[in-house]
Amino acid sequence: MSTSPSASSEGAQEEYVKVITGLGDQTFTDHSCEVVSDAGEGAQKCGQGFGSLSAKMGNGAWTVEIIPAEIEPPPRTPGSTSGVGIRIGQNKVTNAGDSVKLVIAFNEQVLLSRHRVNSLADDCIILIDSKWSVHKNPKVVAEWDAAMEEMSTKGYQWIMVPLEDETLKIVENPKRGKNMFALGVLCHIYDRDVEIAKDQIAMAFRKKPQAVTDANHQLLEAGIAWAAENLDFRFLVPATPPTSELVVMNGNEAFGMGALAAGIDVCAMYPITPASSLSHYLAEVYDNFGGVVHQAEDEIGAIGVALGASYAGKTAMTITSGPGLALKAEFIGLALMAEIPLVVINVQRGGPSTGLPTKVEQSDLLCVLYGQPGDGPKVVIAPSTIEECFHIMTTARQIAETLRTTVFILSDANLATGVTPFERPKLEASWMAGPPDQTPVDPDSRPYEWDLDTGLSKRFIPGQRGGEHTVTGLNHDENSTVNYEPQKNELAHAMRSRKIAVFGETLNAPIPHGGDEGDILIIGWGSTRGSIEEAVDRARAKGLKASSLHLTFLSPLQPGISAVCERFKKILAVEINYSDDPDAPHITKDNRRRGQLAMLLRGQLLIDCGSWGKVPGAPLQPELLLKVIESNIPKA
Amino acid sequence: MSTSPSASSEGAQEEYVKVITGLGDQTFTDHSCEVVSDAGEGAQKCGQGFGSLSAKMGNGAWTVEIIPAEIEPPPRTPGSTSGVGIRIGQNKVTNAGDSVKLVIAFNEQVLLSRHRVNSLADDCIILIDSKWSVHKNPKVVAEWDAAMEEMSTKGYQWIMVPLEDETLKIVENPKRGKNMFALGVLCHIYDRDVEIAKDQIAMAFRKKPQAVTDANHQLLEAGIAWAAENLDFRFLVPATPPTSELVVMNGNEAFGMGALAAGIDVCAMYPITPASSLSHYLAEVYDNFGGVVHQAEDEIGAIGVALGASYAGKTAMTITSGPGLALKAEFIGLALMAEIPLVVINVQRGGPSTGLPTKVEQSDLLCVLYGQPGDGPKVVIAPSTIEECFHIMTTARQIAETLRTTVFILSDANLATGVTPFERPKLEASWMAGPPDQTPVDPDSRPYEWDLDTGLSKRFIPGQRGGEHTVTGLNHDENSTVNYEPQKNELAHAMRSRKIAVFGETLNAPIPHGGDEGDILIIGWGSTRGSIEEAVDRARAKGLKASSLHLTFLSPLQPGISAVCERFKKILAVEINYSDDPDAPHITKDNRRRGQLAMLLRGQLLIDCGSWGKVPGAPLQPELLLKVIESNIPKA
Amino acid sequence: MDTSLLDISGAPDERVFKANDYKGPAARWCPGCGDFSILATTRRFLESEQLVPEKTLFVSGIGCSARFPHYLKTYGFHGIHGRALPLALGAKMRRPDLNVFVVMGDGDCTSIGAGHWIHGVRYNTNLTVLLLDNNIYGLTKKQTSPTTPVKYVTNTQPQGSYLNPLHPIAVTLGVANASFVAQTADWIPAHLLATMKAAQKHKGLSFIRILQRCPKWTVDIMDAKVKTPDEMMILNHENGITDAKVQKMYKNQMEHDPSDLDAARALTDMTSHIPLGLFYKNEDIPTYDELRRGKDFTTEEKMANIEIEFDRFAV
Amino acid sequence: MDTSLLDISGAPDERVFKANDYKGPAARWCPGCGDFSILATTRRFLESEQLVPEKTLFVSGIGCSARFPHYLKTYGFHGIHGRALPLALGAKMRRPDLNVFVVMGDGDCTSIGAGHWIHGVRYNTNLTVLLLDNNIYGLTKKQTSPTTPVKYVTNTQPQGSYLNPLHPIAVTLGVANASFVAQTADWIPAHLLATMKAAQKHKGLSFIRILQRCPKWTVDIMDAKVKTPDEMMILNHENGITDAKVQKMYKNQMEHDPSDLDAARALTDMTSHIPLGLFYKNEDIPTYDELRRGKDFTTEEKMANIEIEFDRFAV
Ligand SMILES: Cc1ncc(C[n+]2csc(CCOP(=O)(O)OP(=O)(O)O)c2C)c(N)n1
Ligand SMILES: Cc1ncc(C[n+]2csc(CCOP(=O)(O)OP(=O)(O)O)c2C)c(N)n1
Ligand code: SF4
Ligand code: SF4
Ligand SMILES: [Mg+2]
Ligand SMILES: [Mg+2]
Repeated sequence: MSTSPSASSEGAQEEYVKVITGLGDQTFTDHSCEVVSDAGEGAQKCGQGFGSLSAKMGNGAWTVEIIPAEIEPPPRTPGSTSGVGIRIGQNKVTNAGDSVKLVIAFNEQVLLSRHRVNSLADDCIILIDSKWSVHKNPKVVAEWDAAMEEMSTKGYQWIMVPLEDETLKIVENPKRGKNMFALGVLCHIYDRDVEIAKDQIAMAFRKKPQAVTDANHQLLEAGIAWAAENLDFRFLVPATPPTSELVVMNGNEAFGMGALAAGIDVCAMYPITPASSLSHYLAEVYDNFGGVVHQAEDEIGAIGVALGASYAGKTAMTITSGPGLALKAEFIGLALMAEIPLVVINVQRGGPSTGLPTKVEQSDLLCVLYGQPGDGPKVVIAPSTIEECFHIMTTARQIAETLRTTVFILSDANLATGVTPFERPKLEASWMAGPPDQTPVDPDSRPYEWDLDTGLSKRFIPGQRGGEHTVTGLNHDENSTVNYEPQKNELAHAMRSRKIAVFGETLNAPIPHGGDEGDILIIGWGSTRGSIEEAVDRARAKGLKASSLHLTFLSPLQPGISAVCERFKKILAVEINYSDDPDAPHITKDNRRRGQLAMLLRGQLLIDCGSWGKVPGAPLQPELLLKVIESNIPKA
Repeated sequence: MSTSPSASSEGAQEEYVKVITGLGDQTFTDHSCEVVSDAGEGAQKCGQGFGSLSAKMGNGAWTVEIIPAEIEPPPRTPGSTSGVGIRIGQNKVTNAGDSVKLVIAFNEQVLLSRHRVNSLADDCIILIDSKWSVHKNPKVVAEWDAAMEEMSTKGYQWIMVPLEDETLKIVENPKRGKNMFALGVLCHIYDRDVEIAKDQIAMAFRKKPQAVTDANHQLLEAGIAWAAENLDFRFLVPATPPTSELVVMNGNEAFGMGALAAGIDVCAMYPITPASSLSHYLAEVYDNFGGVVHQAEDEIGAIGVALGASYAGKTAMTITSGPGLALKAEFIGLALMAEIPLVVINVQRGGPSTGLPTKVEQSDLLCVLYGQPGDGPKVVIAPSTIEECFHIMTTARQIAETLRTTVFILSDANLATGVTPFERPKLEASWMAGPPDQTPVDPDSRPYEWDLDTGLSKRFIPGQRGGEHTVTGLNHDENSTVNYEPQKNELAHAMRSRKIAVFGETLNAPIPHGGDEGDILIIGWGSTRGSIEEAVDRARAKGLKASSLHLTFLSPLQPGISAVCERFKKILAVEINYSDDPDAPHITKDNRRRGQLAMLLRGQLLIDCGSWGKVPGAPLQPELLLKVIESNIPKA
Repeated sequence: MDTSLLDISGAPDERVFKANDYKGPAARWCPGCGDFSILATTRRFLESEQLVPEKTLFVSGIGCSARFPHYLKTYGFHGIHGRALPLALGAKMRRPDLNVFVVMGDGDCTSIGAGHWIHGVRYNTNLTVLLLDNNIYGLTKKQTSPTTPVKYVTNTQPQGSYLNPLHPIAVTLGVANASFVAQTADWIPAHLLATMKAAQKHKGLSFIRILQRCPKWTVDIMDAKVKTPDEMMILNHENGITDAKVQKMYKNQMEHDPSDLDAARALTDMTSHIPLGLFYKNEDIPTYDELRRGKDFTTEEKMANIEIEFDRFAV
Repeated sequence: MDTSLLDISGAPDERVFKANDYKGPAARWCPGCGDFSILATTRRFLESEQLVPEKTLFVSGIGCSARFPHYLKTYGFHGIHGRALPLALGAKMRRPDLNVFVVMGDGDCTSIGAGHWIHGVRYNTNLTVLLLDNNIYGLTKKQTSPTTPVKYVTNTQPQGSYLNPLHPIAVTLGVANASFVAQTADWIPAHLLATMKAAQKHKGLSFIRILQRCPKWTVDIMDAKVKTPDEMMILNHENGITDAKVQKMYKNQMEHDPSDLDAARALTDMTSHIPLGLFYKNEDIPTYDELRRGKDFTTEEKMANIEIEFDRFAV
């Protein structure tokens, strides 16, 4: 092991000897690592394979994609980094975890990019192909040295791996083989079941000639052999054999399958990262369900088609992200005014504007709540796990139809590209949308026959005899007749607001995680749940009186939040969106820009809610949050 | 005078006799009336003429348009109502006032529409053409009777006027003459200077043959004569001769002239009510200033052109309303991210969706603040008088350029179509935008060279030698180079937020109207200022300890609001937008939907701010607000 | 889709519909507005085709023209400005049993709605599209539209409109999959009716530009045309639109084969006359609603297929 | 406008620019991407025209193609998806001294940007528009674009794309005021360069569709064309685009008079060959930037004119 792997100081070749870390075999309840390569070198396949292999063995697992911003950027540049982070655990793993403890990097530039985004633990073990340090092109060597210099501030533990050299012994194109060698190395380190790994490889290449599978098996074994020979440590994460059947997928796939289970018939969309992959999944399978992915000319056309289909009685959704969400605002206003059911999935990404298209952020909450001119009460929900992404689709459809409203589902890149196993759902026929009501309309009833108490009404669907009327985005009365009078405008506004409030009454009060009272209550929403609860658990293990409250409903808010908050000394909303550093120059209590949930809770409930919000473009790390909790615990 | 002017019960002809109200001559400090007719009958000309005549005499005046929803709807229907409300005063008039005390209606259907929108005071004097009550078409008579029945719940005082009969004695087409007869009647009642009226008429028809002016003068005199003969009352509102030169215009014209004075060069727009008339004005005159009204293919194209022009160094604005605002969200995000100055005027209208296109509402505040995905700090200002509409344009341009940000100006139909005199501005050359900086760029400087303390930086404008760079909506560093790292994303977010906070520090604390402390503080924003302050004055005249605070800056908020609030027992935000009635079924403190300013003040300042918000589609009446104040004053 | 679910009952519909059965509340356009004539003709068309009111849907955007659905007793969707086509596509795509009509103004369709228009034509969904072209923004009070004649004075271009107008038919004919493109005028109801009937027979998107009088703002433009019938050139062909009355009424008639795309495009450059009739028709282009119809599945089948999906994702 | 204000100094610019002077940071497209070739040719073009870097502006939307401005050392505006044209129009309308180029992808221009495209062509602003058409959504990873061939498998239409592709040139030629419409290919840099030069000479909007290789997603589509030069048909005319090398290199050549709009439209229906060259040119159409240029006024003049306005509104 070298602590200063500078190519110019010593020949790298010598480093390919038995590495002495002195770590030996260690057992962990969970452990995180990364595999990173240039785009096109297959680190993603390696990492995903490692994750699902671990899941099959009965480990909890969470993998997260590392995606370059361009399609196939110049190799050996930080921006070219492609890969996967994998966290495996003895039990269920709910989030990507902290900075990783081990990384396999195909070159030093992709490694550097991980260093720069603070993804590597200070004592991270780095397995890296050292060929670059002795490359014949001096520019490469210089790049290596500069990178090592930059990374030397951390106490990383360096292990040189003959990744390309060994791979070339088996295949001709190292670009297509290094990833399997790396998988072998990981299999040794984490003591994985090699047979399962081989089966997986065979499965992946089942449509290719047998020779391909064979070569990959060989590479896997070469990796294992090299590691067994050269490494003096293993990280053991015991598996708990699963008690029930599991499925493993990412959040976008879970949304897609959830849409199938909810009987949603139309997904109208325009491509945008990170929402598109949901439509890719549906496009593959929708023919087996009579469904349609409609790729529209733009996001406005997409929501228009969804709304038209929904108006005509078919359940429809539109999916999008950041810039696409912006374009849908006008149609959302119409959907709300005309009270036509609609489900909108917004997979948030880094903003504002084009922002950080592939990165995690939770910055669209206020835009979704208030993004339409005029008053637009609606339902906004945020799944907090990949499993919830599946189940929430039925919930959303049913709410949209019952309340005749728009239901926004807020996800983000963390859920969309994270992969984790969860219990295989037991399908129920009742989840599916029924056919549109086509019975004749009662001659006395009216298209907006609001129940004055609840604001609810039953819509007429084209084809229903006697129900002929024209829906409109102008203010209208119970007959859907355009009306400009103050009383009718107040009434229609009140009815649209009331039904949301009434629906809120049916929700359960959220239950804090941790304890019912204490010193600090962290409030979160959406994809951060796993990280927040893990941080709270760690804090409690340290004796801190910390708890957390996770909100699935952002509009309406679940009842009882204030009551929970009253039992804590300090309330802190934690979100992956921007808030001013309270200690920054010029920032005061009164002018501070706070996180979006904090703003909502303060405004709606008048809770003195603190705000911790950051925009690193990465999931929330439990350890980081633990520090936040520690420093925010009120002094006794 | 008839209290039950039913056509079928008695011949209407008899009513054209001297009317006995017993009111005699009365003096008022201010008085409000309306003139309403079918679209196309010229009530608007009559009312506007009456208003400007009064202004010329030295009265304070405020006129407000009554506009039908269709272009030329079927006559004699409530939806056909076209006209003007006029309030004149001894002193400056700051708002349209309360329900009117006198109305001249050309038929009972247009009158009915004013009754339905609660525009008429309970004891309103109604001058109406009674020809419809004795019309040969029995359907018309029946309509008259039904209308009278509906209006009989109020104690209106009815006076029959032979409007059409008398007009036909002078001109052949009563549609084009009744309005001048009506103006004559008003001139008598309010004791107006007939010479000024005649001059005005001559001016208005100066491009027509002399015969037209003559006929209109005759009609005016006939109206005066009829009134002198038949009415036993006059309403005298003494005039205060103006001490300075005045101009009289509506808010959209004031914006247009303000844009000229600010040197704004481009107005890119897509037609939409009630913003369009601003561009109509500019289109008429812009050639004399080298400016361009660009009517784009849609609102997205419009803001794109404005942003492109601004990027290229010319000052540009885009103007819109409700649905058009929705479409601009994505480009606003880009403008904020790329830090390109931009001025956006949003003339609010009734929402959501197409809503009430011609009506007053203040429902876009939160949409403007939060309508873009991601985090988008910006400047939002709202003029509160028509005079401010003029001056705010220079302010907005300067802020936009200095801060490299988007400045939203929130107006509404009340300002846009209200007409009032104000002091003729004394132009200053410094208000005008300078030419774009075309000096070479210092080789060491960078396109986003943020001052780390203030977030401010100086932009490079195409044409500046050495300043070549590419602006982008992706996150970027100081060089405008695309950057995906957490630190740079945090930095750029912080800088965009900081500069707004820093700007906020330069603002003065708002000063309450009324007293510095007391029982209740009304907080308002935008066009309601005149009404709110008048209500506060009335409340104080009654001995109530009420004051008001009017906010011109909604983002950043002016400093010192909390300090003012602390000196009052109760804080109540008053807005023309929707809030749940707190006493409505299912509505609780925690789920209540509040007005938008209330939400903002609670969220930002954690002020326990009550909310009074209604959406009548009409300006706020001081008397109504007075009642609200009275019922909200905390019991001792 | 299980279309049987979409019928009220198995029994055949024995109702007979008169034009008045399609009548909604009184229209509120200006006196003399061409929209009245189009509305009246539409009712006659609905009667002649015996379209079932509850199976008929009119979708519109925003504008004077967009009020159209309110005045009919069918289902109606008065949407937002420029976006009628996506709404109509969404409805038709999944509800083949509905007769879907789209009513747009010239600003609505060719300005703010231009993207949806181009792509709507390309999708070639089975819709009948009526473009009510009065060469002006009516509802917002006289602003230039893309079809406003150059130099025409409007409120946004008071020095006279700057640009040559767009020819809606020329644009439509540039779009792949255009399948039925016709032009007619509100003041020739017989021709309008014949055109709507031909469109109803056509499988695919029928694009009908209707020259529409707006006595309020553009009285001079259309008035000239109304008063000089010799400006009109009636297009005839055995596969075109024919109405005996119209053929008698108008002096200028020419043969035009609607299968000839080049000739159709050339017609859009004609300046001597205004051609009325069928510019282009192509019956062989698949319609998007049929392309995307998909199979019907029962709930049980769907559930079984989801289980297959779960198996794919099984650990 | 006082254009003198826009000059750095009264002195003539004596700099000489080499292609490399326009070079920005290294481009980050996939190896073999046709955008590299277009970028390199653009630099040569800039050199050949000696366009002053700080007076040159490239505006783009979002997509692989939209990264173009980042890789040049001129001013650049990397905007939002589909909206490059309005930005460019805004810049050019008030800054006649700038050379403004617009770079769009096929999705960018013909799908989400379709409305701006139609109207951009109609405004006929003095811009050079490069449509980098790789028949696919590149940056978002292989979704169908309006120009994707029918049946081509993509991630959103894995059963094969459903619709016949839009022909960008056919659409453009349907729009009033189209004034310069050409087609070329990234792999024939000489032709591309000649086309850009011709566009630079043209006063008005030059619309150049560039067939662009995307080895990542549509390698088969363009590869076939690259490998079969006989599929190309070079359009020649004395008023067209000529490059001696290209004339020698390609077998198929035809005369086409770019003033003939009907013939140009008919060319877009050609299936036997892919025509490269100038489809249509019309020098007589006013440009929007000139139509809207307006007079220059000093601050004093403007203030005097405002006073006249105040007089109109005086009480
Ligand atoms: C997004 C949006 N922009 C603008 C408007 C305002 N607006 C209403 S109708 C209309 C255009 C009307 O012209 P046209 O489409 O030709 O219809 P017409 O009234 O002439 O029938 C406009 C711009 C709107 N309602 N929504
Ligand atoms: C409003 C909006 N919608 C969608 C996207 C996502 N998006 C980015 S590039 C792109 C299309 C890319 O295709 P094309 O325009 O053909 O350019 P190419 O990448 O092929 O050069 C899309 C849909 C976006 N950035 N903004
Ligand atoms: S403005 Fe024109 S189009 Fe609109 S209703 Fe009146 S006449 Fe018809
Ligand atoms: S995906 Fe295609 S267009 Fe994009 S950079 Fe790669 S090769 Fe070029
Ligand atoms: Mg029109
Ligand atoms: Mg492309």
